Amino acid sequence: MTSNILESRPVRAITRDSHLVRLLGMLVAIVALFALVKPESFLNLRTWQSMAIQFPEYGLLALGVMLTMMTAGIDLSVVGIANMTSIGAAVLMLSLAPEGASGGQVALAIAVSIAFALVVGALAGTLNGLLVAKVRIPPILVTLGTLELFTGIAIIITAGKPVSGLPPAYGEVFAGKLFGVVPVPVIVFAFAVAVVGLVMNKTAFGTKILMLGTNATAARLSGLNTTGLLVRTYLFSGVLASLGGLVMLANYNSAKADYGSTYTLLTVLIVVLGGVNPNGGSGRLFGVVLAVLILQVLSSGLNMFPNVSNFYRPLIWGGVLLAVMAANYFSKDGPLLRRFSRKERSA
Amino acid sequence: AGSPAPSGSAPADGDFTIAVVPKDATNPWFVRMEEGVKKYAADTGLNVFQKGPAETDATMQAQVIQDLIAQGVDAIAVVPVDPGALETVLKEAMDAGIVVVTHEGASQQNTMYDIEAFNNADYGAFIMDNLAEAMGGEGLYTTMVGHVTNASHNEWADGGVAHQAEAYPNMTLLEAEPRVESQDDGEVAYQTAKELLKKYPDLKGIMGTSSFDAPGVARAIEELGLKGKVFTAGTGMPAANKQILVDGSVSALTLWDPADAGYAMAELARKILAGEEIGDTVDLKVKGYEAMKFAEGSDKVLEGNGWVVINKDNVDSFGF
Amino acid sequence: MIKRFLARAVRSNEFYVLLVIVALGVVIQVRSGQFFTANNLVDIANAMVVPGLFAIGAFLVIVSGGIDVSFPALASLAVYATTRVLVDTGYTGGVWLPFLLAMVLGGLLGAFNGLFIARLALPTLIITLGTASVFSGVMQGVLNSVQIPNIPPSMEAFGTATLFVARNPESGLTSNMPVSFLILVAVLALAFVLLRFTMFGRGIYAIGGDESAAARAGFKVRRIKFWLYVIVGVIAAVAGLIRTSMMGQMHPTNLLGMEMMVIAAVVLGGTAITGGTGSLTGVMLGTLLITIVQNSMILIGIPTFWQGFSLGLLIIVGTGISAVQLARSGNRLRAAV
Amino acid sequence: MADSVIAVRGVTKSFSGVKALKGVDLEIRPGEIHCLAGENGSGKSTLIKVISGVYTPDEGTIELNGTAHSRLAPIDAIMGGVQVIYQDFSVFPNLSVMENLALNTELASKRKLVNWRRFRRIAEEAVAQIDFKVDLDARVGTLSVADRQLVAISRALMHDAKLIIMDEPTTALTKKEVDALFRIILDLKARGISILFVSHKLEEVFEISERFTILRNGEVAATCLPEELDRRKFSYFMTGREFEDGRFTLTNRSDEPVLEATGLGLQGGFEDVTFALHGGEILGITGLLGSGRTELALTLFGAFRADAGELRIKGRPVTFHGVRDAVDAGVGYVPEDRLTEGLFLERSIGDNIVIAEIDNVAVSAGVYDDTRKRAEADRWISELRIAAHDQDNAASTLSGGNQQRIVLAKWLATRPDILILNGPTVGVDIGSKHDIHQILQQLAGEGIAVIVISDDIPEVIQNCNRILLLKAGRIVQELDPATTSEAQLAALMTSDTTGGQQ
Ligand SMILES: Nc1ncnc2c1ncn2[C@@H]1O[C@H](COP(=O)(O)OP(=O)(O)OP(=O)(O)O)[C@@H](O)[C@H]1O
Ligand SMILES: Nc1ncnc2c1ncn2[C@@H]1O[C@H](COP(=O)(O)OP(=O)(O)OP(=O)(O)O)[C@@H](O)[C@H]1O
Ligand SMILES: [Mg+2]
Ligand SMILES: [Mg+2]
Repeated sequence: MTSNILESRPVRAITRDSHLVRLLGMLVAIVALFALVKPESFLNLRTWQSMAIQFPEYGLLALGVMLTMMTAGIDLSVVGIANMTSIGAAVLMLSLAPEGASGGQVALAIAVSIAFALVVGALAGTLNGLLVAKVRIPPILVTLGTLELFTGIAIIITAGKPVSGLPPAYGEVFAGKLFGVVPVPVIVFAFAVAVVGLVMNKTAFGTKILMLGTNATAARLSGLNTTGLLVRTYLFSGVLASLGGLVMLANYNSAKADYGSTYTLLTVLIVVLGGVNPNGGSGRLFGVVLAVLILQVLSSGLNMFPNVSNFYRPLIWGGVLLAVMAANYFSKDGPLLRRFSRKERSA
Repeated sequence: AGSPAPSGSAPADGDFTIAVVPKDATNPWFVRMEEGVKKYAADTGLNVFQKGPAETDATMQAQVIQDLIAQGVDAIAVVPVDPGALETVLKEAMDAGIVVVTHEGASQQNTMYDIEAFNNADYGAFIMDNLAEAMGGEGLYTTMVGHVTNASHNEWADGGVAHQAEAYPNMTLLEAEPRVESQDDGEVAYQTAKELLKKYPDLKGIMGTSSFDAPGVARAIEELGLKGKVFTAGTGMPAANKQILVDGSVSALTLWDPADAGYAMAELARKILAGEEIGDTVDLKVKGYEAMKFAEGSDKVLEGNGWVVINKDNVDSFGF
Repeated sequence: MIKRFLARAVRSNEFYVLLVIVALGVVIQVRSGQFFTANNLVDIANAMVVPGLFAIGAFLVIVSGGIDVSFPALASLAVYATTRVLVDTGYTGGVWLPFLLAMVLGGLLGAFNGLFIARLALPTLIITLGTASVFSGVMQGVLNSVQIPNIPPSMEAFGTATLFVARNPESGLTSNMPVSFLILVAVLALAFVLLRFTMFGRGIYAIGGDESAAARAGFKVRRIKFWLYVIVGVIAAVAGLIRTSMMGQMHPTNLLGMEMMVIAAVVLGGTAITGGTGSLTGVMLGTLLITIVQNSMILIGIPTFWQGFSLGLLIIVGTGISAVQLARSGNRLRAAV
Repeated sequence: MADSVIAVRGVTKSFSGVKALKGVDLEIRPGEIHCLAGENGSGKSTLIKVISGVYTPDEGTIELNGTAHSRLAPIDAIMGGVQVIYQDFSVFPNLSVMENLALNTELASKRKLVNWRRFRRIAEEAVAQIDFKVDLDARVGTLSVADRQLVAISRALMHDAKLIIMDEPTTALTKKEVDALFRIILDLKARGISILFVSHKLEEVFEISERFTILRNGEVAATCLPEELDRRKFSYFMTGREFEDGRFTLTNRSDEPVLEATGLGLQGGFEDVTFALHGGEILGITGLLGSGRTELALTLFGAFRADAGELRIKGRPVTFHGVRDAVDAGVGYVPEDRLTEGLFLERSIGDNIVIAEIDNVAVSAGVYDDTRKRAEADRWISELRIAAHDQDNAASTLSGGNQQRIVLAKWLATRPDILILNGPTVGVDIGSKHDIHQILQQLAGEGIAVIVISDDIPEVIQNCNRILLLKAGRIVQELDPATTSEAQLAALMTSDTTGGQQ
């Protein structure tokens, strides 16, 4: 039975990928380290809940960045989309369910606002996709521009002020805990991972975007609708970003134009640590999820040491990134060597 | 709900763990605050420490607090980057039995008490007084904030504008650009001021809020050859601004000593933990905070009178 | 002859960037009457010094086929350490020492980048993301960086040193052309000579064109990459030192976050993000355009709240125009396939 | 004076377990034209890299001008007069011709500074050696493949070369260009320069070579003179098997044409192209590089939109708005350059095979059936006898011939009515070439309409039932292979000099 599982295709795919094995080893090692050094705080349900509230925010954004990077692009605008959509949702929610609204009205307002946020996220992503695929502006420029654009729209709507005073029901549901134990954000994240995983592994779309990222000319000459694929990829990223925005909206019970401004580079860091090649065509969802977890455990672990300033955080993150990549590189049998061996200019 | 973690099971013996969470720490402001926090730890022998996010970012700050809750500290004293963003996490902290106090967070709902070194509107009014004095009480002016998303800066600026409307009828706010942004960056403050002064030749004053504003504006005034014609005022640390005060580019800056605020926050948290009553005129054992008063209509916001003016005469007397 | 030159110009990216700049200048002039004034132009030159230097460094890396996002962190660390040491020792000597120290440190940090990049055949974006984090982590964590209010007097003097003063006869406003502008010009000239007249420089282009072909041709690819990052580190440190000197204070985080805008400027100027092609002229035009936009929002009369939006729009429209034009004049097969 | 320029003795080289070379001996005499032959993956490129110092052999020695080395650095090889013209030519597409020509020389003389006047002088000297006319200021990326190769040759000649190694130099060249290249080779030989060259094209190999070394599975299968060889023996040494090349016979021609082009034209590509194609036919389209053949193929495949004329498929007029439309109409296209246009090298073999019809292995709503997908891929792997251990391996792990079969499988999987192949056997060894030809004939036998675009003259004559000759974008003649000899066709192709390069 167990041997069957171990030999099953997905498990084999993971164990064959030495980068994933290394990330997994790293995660286990740092969890073990913190558990040994600070058992009383680290092995505490509250710590894990706290982590489960935190990482879904940037984890969701990283999923979108991952998808775009697989097509040899990048999405720097995710934070802008998240803030713009969560502000839109918050404003809508407040106008549909002003204080004192009935329960039903509130429920409806919340549902409509969530749908609105997702649609706006999809539209924003579509704009990115069209600019990349149709106008053929390099993705890094497109999304840098739209990051400014979306953040700008968020500022215009709010005059830079937070939008708060949401119906408490929203936060109770989305920042609450299922059965009082499992934080809802992590459930949202797990749901998104499942959807992305399904799309990547079970649908033609997933295969196609990896193929597109590998060789755009061959993709076009194989009859793939490359424009449509790119647009849908950025659209997908936009929807995931708006989901991230909705989680932030719940976590902070407010929305603001500059929430999570440090997430932009963080998500890129996570995605490359997860083993996605910035030149497109390869990478695994599981690696990105592991990278998200590693960074979260590291940062929560560090917060348990009052004397270690948070300024060491980037140092440690950067160090981890360099160490993992160097380890991959020097283990010659690792498939990563080949993974990255394509010339950089083919970006 | 949860219980306040292992060490918090019987905190009444006075062995408290108090964490102070600033907005960030490169800003000399919070470095200075940490001095107060350390002094408090030394004075009382309690486990009091400062732990902030690596960058001024509301989400990062919330995460630091999340982790502190998980560790079961007894009290958290926060200088919120953005009060709105912290409501959820601070509520969680209080639900977990942790004492929460804030500083510069008058609008914070989920806090037991908020300490203000002063009233934000009053503080803004006071900066305006400084500016008006320099401008001779007349002329066109505008306001500069670190970010349009920064709540306190905007409150100060609003307070300043309101005060001007009342007290300085001969001054007018620049309608076309009533509020500009320095992005908490001295270089941007400088470039923005240059642009303003080019476009609006009648502009006579810029009211700064962030500690980067006035020095940057002063640089622009100096370069454009407008010294003595255009003025600025704002917040700033003495040592960082000694030169512009001495050479007269800026006549006066305002500040409160963040070390004192850090000390006061820790003391307030300890008092709550020890079960002491908090009421009007509570004494937080540091100058300017000896007789805190509730703000009008609030039973949460405690205001002191902790701001000071620095000018070229007293700039050397602070030691920071 | 002229026709050929024009035909060539119309196919170049630089031409469109120049058009956009001119158009923008006219708009600003119409809106504020202040664009084509001596002191405004000097102000723009002044604002361009630091981004311009960074852009030269970023350009060198992009031409070689890489992407460097670590230069602001590198510059911050090098200059912070320099300033800290000099201030703590009460240094009162000439400005050469701060420059020397910062450049040496910048070179060392660049060598750190270079070692990784020359040694590991990994995308440079990955490596420099890592080293950028390490650099800012070292500055903020290990060195415990704080704002340094007073810098050595010679740095301060250098920061305020003026080449000439431009005076607007109408408003009487004066703007100073900083001496550091000469450094931008000098670095630009050096970069030009390096790229055009040294085998090292041709090697950078060759590697960006085809790395394995470069190795086969006899270029010492690893060595070139290593020294390239050292040079870029030195240029970044110079830029950082200039910024600190001109501000008269050391703000450790002042430069962080500039990388994307600088890279945008380089690409806007027609440098292929995939490496191998691009010109310094384009880089300067791209930087100029972004600098003008960032420093003319008030002149145009864009309300504060609309500034981010406008900047984003401009990046998209600016890059869109050249992308569309290039596709139109470019290779047909490529456009079709 | 040594009687060999270079002598390789007992060289062994393995890559993580795979033995690429097993005790190989090779000797090249001054001024000889030596051909290195072998199937894809037999170790030719590896051997070349050992000689040029790129790889260090695990065992054995390399004797260069009489001195034995157990390891050779690239610079030693260059100093010893060994020059390699790689398959991709190793040129810099982003730099000018002048610079491409001069850089190596300048690097070899350890110059640190660039003197553009000297660059130009070196470049002029370089092109003068083979009388190569080219704009020295043009970017190499804009040159035709043949010109790029001439750049590489001119460059190699600059180094007092004693031995020039060419790895498949004729792959991307048309007949006329090959002839030009051979004239150059003979000229070099006359100057006492030895040539070692790799090719899969038999007729060329016999035309020019003076001695052969044939590799099979990393071992020398034979070293001999041309007199001792004929085609059959040659193929046998290479592949270890014997086969008969069968001529194509039309057996299953449909009554109605499946594809009709009337007055088809594309600005800058071709004009007034009219022909009809029936099911079961193999139509050859031949012409020199720049004759518009690739543009025509891409237009039939929807990648270009024709500016003039009409296209009918099964009698119905069609307008393709993109490749997808063409694929949906039953057209498949095997591109010219499989590496950059056909394959997804880093992706799995299975994905490469199913990509064009991936939407058809879907069960519902875009979710596809992995089992079906894998079965489909496995089916084609066995049908086309692709030597793949595991369809999960990357396509890059296969040799050229097998990679070409993957591209073919991709289109066969879509069950096309019309299959267009642009250079179907470029760079493919004779074993695989034979197999691919068999497959094409079999497909036609099943009623598929096949278009083979190729300038490999024996290939079109042997495999087509009709040949269209394309020159400067126009169809100038239709030929019947049964009544046309290879020599006739070759003469027709190159007869009009204006039909040359653009
Ligand atoms: N760098 C490498 N790593 C691992 N295996 C290699 C490497 N290079 C070659 N091989 C293996 O060595 C064998 C010989 O390869 P080589 O490239 O020399 O063949 P070739 O005769 O040049 O083929 P082709 O005709 O396709 O060019 C092949 O089995 C190949 O898989
Ligand atoms: N780095 C490598 N790792 C593993 N195998 C390799 C590597 N490089 C080349 N090979 C293998 O070497 C063999 C021949 O390689 P090569 O690139 O010379 O052939 P090709 O280009 O595929 O075919 P041809 O040259 O005939 O067109 C192939 O099987 C290829 O997969
Ligand atoms: Mg080979
Ligand atoms: Mg080969």
